[in-house]
Amino acid sequence: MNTLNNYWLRRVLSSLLVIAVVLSLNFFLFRLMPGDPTGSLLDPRFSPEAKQELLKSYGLDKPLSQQFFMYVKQMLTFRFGISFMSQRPVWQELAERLPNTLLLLFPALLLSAVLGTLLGVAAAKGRGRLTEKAVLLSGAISFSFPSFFVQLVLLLLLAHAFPIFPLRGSLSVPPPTGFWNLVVDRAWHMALPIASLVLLGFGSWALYVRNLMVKVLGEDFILLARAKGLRENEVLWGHAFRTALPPIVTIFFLSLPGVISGAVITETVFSLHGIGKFLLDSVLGHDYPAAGAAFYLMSLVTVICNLLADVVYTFVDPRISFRRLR
Amino acid sequence: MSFWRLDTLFLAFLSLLALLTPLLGPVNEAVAPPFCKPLWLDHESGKPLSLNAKDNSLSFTWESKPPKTFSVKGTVTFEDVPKSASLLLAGPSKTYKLVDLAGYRNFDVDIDSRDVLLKLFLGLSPFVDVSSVIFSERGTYSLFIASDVKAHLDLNLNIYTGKWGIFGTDQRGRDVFRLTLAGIRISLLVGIFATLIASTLGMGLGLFAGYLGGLADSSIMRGVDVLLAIPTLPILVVISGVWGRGLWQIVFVLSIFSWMGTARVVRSLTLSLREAPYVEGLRALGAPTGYILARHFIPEAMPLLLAQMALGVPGAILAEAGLSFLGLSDPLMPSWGRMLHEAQVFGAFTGGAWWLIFPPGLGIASICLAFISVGRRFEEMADPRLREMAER
Amino acid sequence: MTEEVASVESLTLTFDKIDAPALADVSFCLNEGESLALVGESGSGKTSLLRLLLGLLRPTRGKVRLFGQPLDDVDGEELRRIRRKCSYIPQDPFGGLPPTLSPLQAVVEPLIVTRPNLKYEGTNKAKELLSDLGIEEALWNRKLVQGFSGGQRQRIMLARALITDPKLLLADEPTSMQDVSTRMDLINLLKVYLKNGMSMIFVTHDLLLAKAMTLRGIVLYRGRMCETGPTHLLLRDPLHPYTKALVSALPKLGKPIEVKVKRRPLPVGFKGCPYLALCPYGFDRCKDLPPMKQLSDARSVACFMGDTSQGT
Amino acid sequence: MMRISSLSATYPNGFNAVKKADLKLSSGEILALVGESGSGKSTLIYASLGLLPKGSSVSGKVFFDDIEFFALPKEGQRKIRWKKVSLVLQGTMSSFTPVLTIKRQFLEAMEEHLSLTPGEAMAKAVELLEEVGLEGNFLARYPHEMSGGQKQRCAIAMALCCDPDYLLADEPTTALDVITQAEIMNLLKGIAKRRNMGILMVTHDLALASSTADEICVMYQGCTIETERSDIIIKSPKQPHTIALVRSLSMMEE
Amino acid sequence: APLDELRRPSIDELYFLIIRDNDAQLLALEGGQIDLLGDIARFSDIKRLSDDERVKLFLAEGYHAFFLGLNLRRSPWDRAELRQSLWEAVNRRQIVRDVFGGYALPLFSFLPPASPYTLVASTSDFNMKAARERLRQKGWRWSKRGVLICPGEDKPLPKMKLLTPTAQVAPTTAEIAERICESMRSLGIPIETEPMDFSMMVARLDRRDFDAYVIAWELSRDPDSLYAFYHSSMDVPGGYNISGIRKPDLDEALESLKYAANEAEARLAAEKVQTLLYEYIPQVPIYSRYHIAALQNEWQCAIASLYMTPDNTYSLLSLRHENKKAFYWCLAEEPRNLNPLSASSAYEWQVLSVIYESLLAVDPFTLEDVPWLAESWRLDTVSEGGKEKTRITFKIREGVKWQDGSPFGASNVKATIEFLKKSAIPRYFDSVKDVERVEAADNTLTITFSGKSYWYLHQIGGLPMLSAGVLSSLKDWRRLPEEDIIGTGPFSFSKYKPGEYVKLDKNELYWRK
Ligand SMILES: Nc1ncnc2c1ncn2[C@@H]1O[C@H](COP(=O)(O)OP(=O)(O)OP(=O)(O)O)[C@@H](O)[C@H]1O
Ligand SMILES: Nc1ncnc2c1ncn2[C@@H]1O[C@H](COP(=O)(O)OP(=O)(O)OP(=O)(O)O)[C@@H](O)[C@H]1O
Ligand SMILES: [Mg+2]
Ligand SMILES: [Mg+2]
Repeated sequence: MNTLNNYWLRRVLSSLLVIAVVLSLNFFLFRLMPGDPTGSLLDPRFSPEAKQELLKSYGLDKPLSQQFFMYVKQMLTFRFGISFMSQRPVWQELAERLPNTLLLLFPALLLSAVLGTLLGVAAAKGRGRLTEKAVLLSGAISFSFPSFFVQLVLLLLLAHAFPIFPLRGSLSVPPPTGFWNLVVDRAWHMALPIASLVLLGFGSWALYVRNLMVKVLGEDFILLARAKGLRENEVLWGHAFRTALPPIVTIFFLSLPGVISGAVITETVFSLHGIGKFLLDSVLGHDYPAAGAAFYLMSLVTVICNLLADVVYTFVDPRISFRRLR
Repeated sequence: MSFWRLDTLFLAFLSLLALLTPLLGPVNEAVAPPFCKPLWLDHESGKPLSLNAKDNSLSFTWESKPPKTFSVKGTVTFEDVPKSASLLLAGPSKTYKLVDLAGYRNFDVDIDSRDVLLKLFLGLSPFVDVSSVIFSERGTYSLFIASDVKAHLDLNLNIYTGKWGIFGTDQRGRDVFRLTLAGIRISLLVGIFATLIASTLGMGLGLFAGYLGGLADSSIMRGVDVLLAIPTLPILVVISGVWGRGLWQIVFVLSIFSWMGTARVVRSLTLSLREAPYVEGLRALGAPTGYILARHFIPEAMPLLLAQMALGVPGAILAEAGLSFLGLSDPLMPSWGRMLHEAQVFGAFTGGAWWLIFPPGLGIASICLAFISVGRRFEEMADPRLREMAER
Repeated sequence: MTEEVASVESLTLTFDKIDAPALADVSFCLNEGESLALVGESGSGKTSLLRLLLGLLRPTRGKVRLFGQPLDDVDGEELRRIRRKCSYIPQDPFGGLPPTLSPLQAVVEPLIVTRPNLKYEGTNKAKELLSDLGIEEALWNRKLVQGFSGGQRQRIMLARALITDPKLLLADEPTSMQDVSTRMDLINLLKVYLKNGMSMIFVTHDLLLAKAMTLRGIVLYRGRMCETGPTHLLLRDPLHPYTKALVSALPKLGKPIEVKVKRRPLPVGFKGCPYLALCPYGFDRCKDLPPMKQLSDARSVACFMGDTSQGT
Repeated sequence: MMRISSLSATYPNGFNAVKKADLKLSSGEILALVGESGSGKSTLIYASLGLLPKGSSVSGKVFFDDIEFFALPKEGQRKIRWKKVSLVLQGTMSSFTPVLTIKRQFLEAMEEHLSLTPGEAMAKAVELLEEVGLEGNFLARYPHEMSGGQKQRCAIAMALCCDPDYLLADEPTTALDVITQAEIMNLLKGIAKRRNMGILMVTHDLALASSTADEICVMYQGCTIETERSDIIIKSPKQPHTIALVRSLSMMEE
Repeated sequence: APLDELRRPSIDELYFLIIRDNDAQLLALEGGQIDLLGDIARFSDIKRLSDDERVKLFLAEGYHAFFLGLNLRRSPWDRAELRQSLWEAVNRRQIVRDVFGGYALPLFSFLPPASPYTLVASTSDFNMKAARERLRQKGWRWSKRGVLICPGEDKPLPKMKLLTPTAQVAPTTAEIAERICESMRSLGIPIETEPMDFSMMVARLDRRDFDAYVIAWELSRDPDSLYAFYHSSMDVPGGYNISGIRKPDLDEALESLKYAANEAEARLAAEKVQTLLYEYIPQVPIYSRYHIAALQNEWQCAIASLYMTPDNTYSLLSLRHENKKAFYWCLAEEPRNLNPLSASSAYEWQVLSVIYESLLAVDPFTLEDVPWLAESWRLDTVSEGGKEKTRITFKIREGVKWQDGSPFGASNVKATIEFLKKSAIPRYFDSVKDVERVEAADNTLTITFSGKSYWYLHQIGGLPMLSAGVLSSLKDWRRLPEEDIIGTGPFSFSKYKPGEYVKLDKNELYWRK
């Protein structure tokens, strides 16, 4: 018990270290990047004095060390300051975008994981049969197309040629009144982006789960489970899938932070107001406070996800021990 | 089970093409007007014409549907400064004044049916297609000068049907077919190398972390955490700013930022595998760690790894497309990802220019499919459980 | 002078979640050329003892020495060097073999690991061993995942252990799934090795087999040693009530087994003789832990019974 | 009565492990199946419950009472398993799902086949565990936290949990010490008599077989060559292979 | 004039729908989700829309100008003849046709074609032969590989880079950069593109660390860009004289342009400057894009001219629809910052310009000044303390109300100007820095400037008017609460749903009836 506690203690401490490293990396990387925030405000009528004025008003004329301390303080107190570009509190910017991104990515990730898993299990179950071939093929196809290709085609087809879904955004303009109408409207708007992400994403899950399952299904304990007269579903899910679960869970948690930054293209194509595009814009625009905060949050999410992956792993795999082998 | 199946043959064929593509010569040069359709697309439009008017006029017949564009280029020299002079194009029933030459002794003519100024000069809306107006009829057309002084002209009339080659041309007038061929090499190189490096790294570090445990584990995994947690985007921007955007930089960047997932997955596999009795038996034998990892863990992890690799190659090819999307790839390097991206940016999707989209799009997809299929066969070779009907 | 091959001293092992120790206060010493039988109740810590001996587990308390080296101090290459002199046969033939290898590969493997230069001869030797152990040639190249019977697997594991000519063999019920005649073959084979100076710790439930294979035996009960001595004596003249029960429970051809066990409830956290629960005798003194008593050179027993005979 | 008639089993690789085997197991009796290693005993058991790997071919008939097993639809076969016949696998060490607790693995079988409340099921599981000499708290353990013998006993307890009419046990006591083994054998015998359960037990221990089983069946290279009352077969084995078996055992005893 | 007939808008609700993706914009227009789409750049879109019955397309010359910039501080660009040859070596027409399908103007001037001050070049068009010939005559040679060798040197020109934004940010610019490089190479200049992140490129330019670059500007009606681009005082780090041209005669001409006392003087000076520029060619003009906008056909009475497509405030005042009262206008970027004091992007101003108004406006047909919040004005040059100063007197329109109901008057203008000057707000820094004094009496406003320049009129006349009440309660000019977005314009701010839309409502208090 003691060793376990120790392990988690060290694990949390080292996560903090990771955050610290990432924080400083973030800061210096941005300043390392050639260019400055006034670049995006270029206007021929600005005189050099006006430009200097601009830098000063952003506090960018101070020495780097001083800027660094300010930055660390901001990050640690979660008061991210004012965005250069929008002149609004960065918090506000993040807060208004986060729900959109989460509403897009969580269902998409979850659905593609669930769909992929279902298909993967079905393929493993129908080993050598048509189901397996179909799953393998569809999985491979799902994986093989560039995302904007698929998304644009979907948009053209289902929002333009056959206008079943809306073309853009996460809400009708003007938005409907009444809570339930809003919910329905939101769902209707998110359906196509989510569906496209699921289409693009389920393949890798299916292929992966199928491999794991095929292996597990060859083990002796599956034989016993069958001999126990358990329902085929129980054998498949309760035993085989349950045993294959640990790596699946790890992948799930690990893919969480990755998809956030990968959302840029989806957000652009479907005109969604989300974090992905915000990240890209603030980096390109040298919006230090905004980019810094966004990346800080992303790092936090990543670190937490990693930690969660480890925690959940120990839960789902009782065999695990972190002792050092000799 | 034979190794030479359709997928392998396909990949071998592609690799051969990739080796041969340098023979194509420069692919980045314009060969025809932009956005030409493939030649085989519609048979109704006539043949392109290229005529030279040496004397006063030029006659030709146009017997098919209107061409895509036409242009008149060259010089007109008058023996004296004309008071009234114009270049005319006469159709079967109507004559169009293309340009007013009055007041110039030498005139460089450069007219294109796309020019807005020409449309306005003809009294048309700037949004009509001049060539479809002028060539709306079939019959004899003539190009001539009407002036009060004698003129010498050296004019070239070119009529383009907007068709070229097997896959048409892109926005710069490059031959899409040749670009597609050249793209194979880049896509294959990037895909294969980036994945190889990333999976080797991920595999090695994941194995060591998982198997050794303790300090090795935590330090490697913290490294992974840092890499996972640093936003890749600014790093990509910085790297491309500092080192440039060549092929190998892309490979490097892609591999450096994609091995962590593999490492973690391999590590968790290792963690559960290392408790297996037979591994314990091997340790009891005093087997070197390297041996255990190489002989048992790698084969155990291989299916997983090959699956990841099979998915990784397509992933890298697609990521390269993504990097092109962010402008972080060499514009002179015609990869498929880049072609797709350019097509998208220049409106090929809404413009219905599917001949620009499908060659690279289906190319990527077919390469990816082939890789996945080959990867699966490798998996089966490495692990009999995936191959045989071992299931009860 | 015979050299000490392995020794343990007041070895104790407790697992994280479980109160009762898996091993408590076990000490013994094994000399070169000697073979030792470990018998005992199921769950009494035999497997754990073997794993401790190899340093695969770390003891909660106590010392393990292999070839004179205390295992606590060594690590890495040093540890592996020591381990290479040993062979270990895990108890589970179904999990104990690498699934993706063929029998031939699996048998050659230890040689590759310990003495890579012998690879070529290794294959021949492996073939020899496999055919000695009665694995047909047709099976040599089939992958293990593809189905082998339990007995076949056990024999492959044995071949795997023997191919390196170990100085010390730690065998965990290596013949439990063999039929009688194959078992005889295995015993004969092992005896050849023993004659050539191999030491062995042999975990078994088959007392007859223990007698046939080893000169000395240790009887374990609930993680504690209750009796040690020459195996033939243990079988002929058991002293500890548990050993007695074991011997009497031996199935004999044609005779029905008669075991009458009456369990006596013991209070939670009972610190005395662990066998009290089953002991047909049972004294008040047994509420204390009986110490290991040296009776003669080779024999000791942990029971107060000897004392009672002296009139308490 | 369970009856296997001319059962043949061929593995996907073409190996014919069981050849026209015949077997009869009466309720309330114990039948020991002996034979050299690799003779197809385990295969016979798997085959009779339709548990061979996909791609294997099985011919012949298996009757449980009057039910012909292979004639049943999948669902029917499933219902018979464990409820009517249960199984102890040979490799009990790796026959537990590694990530589930023993409790879960116990309960699911009972949930599937018996209509017990969870409380009753737990009580039954504890009772069975105690009968095989394990404490009730073993239910909370994971398979890897138990010794080989403990797992084996667990497997036996689990096989008994649905009160099956037939028990097919593949070397159920190999990892047990003789006392526990004797206890278990007594237990099984008792249950066989009391509940009129038929037990087919694969073993290598002729002595054990002769002392517990009513009948002994000898298998050789996939065929059942001899079936006889146990006392008779020990005294006067007929088939040469049986003779050799008995002889080697007596040799051991010396 | 049509401007006089403008009334209160018939549109009740004005939505700016935020759609960033080009394809999505097009589809939204076709699907009827937006009524007006401005700034259509891809000719495939134009072609597609021109076939569409439901929309009407408009085309206007704009203030867009695209230049190939050179670093005159470095060899070989310090040679005028090379730059002159470059002028002829770039085939602008071909670029315009291929990249824009004809929907752009080849640019032969240093001011945007729509600017009233533009002097059209007499310099010749694409002529590679002439370009080479000029160089040969000046002593240039070509190496065996066809690379140029400077007169007096024996080594061919070194490899150079042309800075360009990435294809991601500016696909057409990147494309054109490739083509320009090709032209330059065929002249014998060894150059390749170096695409980079836009702000990184600006930093390189600011540091003067470049050989050549391409850049697009959105210029203005006034020729003030000339001074910023070509005067030697602007050749400081971060200044806009990026090419680094320093010519005394040019400086002199530019100064007389900047400090011209009236329009006539300005016109003359501008002509002089451009003549000089045609000789020096500090940068090579390439093209100017037409503004192209699409409007749903059902909307009538759009105000559009040769200079303006209907995406302007005048149109919004006059647009009529049979039964619709809500108008949807596409916004191609997020208007991150709806604060007239710090907003900088064109997209932000797309919204703000219908909320805020200024003293003067520009006639869309003639590009002349027209009275707006000021009814009339007068520009004088006065002598004060021995210095020539400009004094502008505005007569402020009466009856104008702020959107919150309070009256607008000269004192509000004074407050605005003084606030801008006091706060040194970068965007308005240059416009108000010369203001010496502002006096407001009744509806007359007198502003005295420390210098003499005709352009003060436009600088002051273009300032957005801010309510004195809002200004007095403002703590930090960078942060303007949403409820303080109050102007005098035809529409008032109602709601901003980030990422989705900005909604404006008709201003019932608008001063037009
Ligand atoms: N999946 C399989 N595929 C092919 N052959 C197999 C498979 N499983 C077992 N065999 C072979 O079938 C034969 C019979 O195996 P089985 O397991 O029935 O033997 P057994 O009588 O139970 O032996 P033991 O006493 O050693 O367990 C063996 O020769 C074995 O190699
Ligand atoms: N990983 C573990 N976690 C907790 N308890 C364990 C673990 N491994 C073994 N034990 C317990 O330790 C005790 C000794 O186990 P061990 O495997 O050494 O027994 P054994 O003597 O080999 O028994 P058998 O003859 O049944 O194999 C048992 O009571 C077992 O339950
Ligand atoms: Mg054991
Ligand atoms: Mg068997």
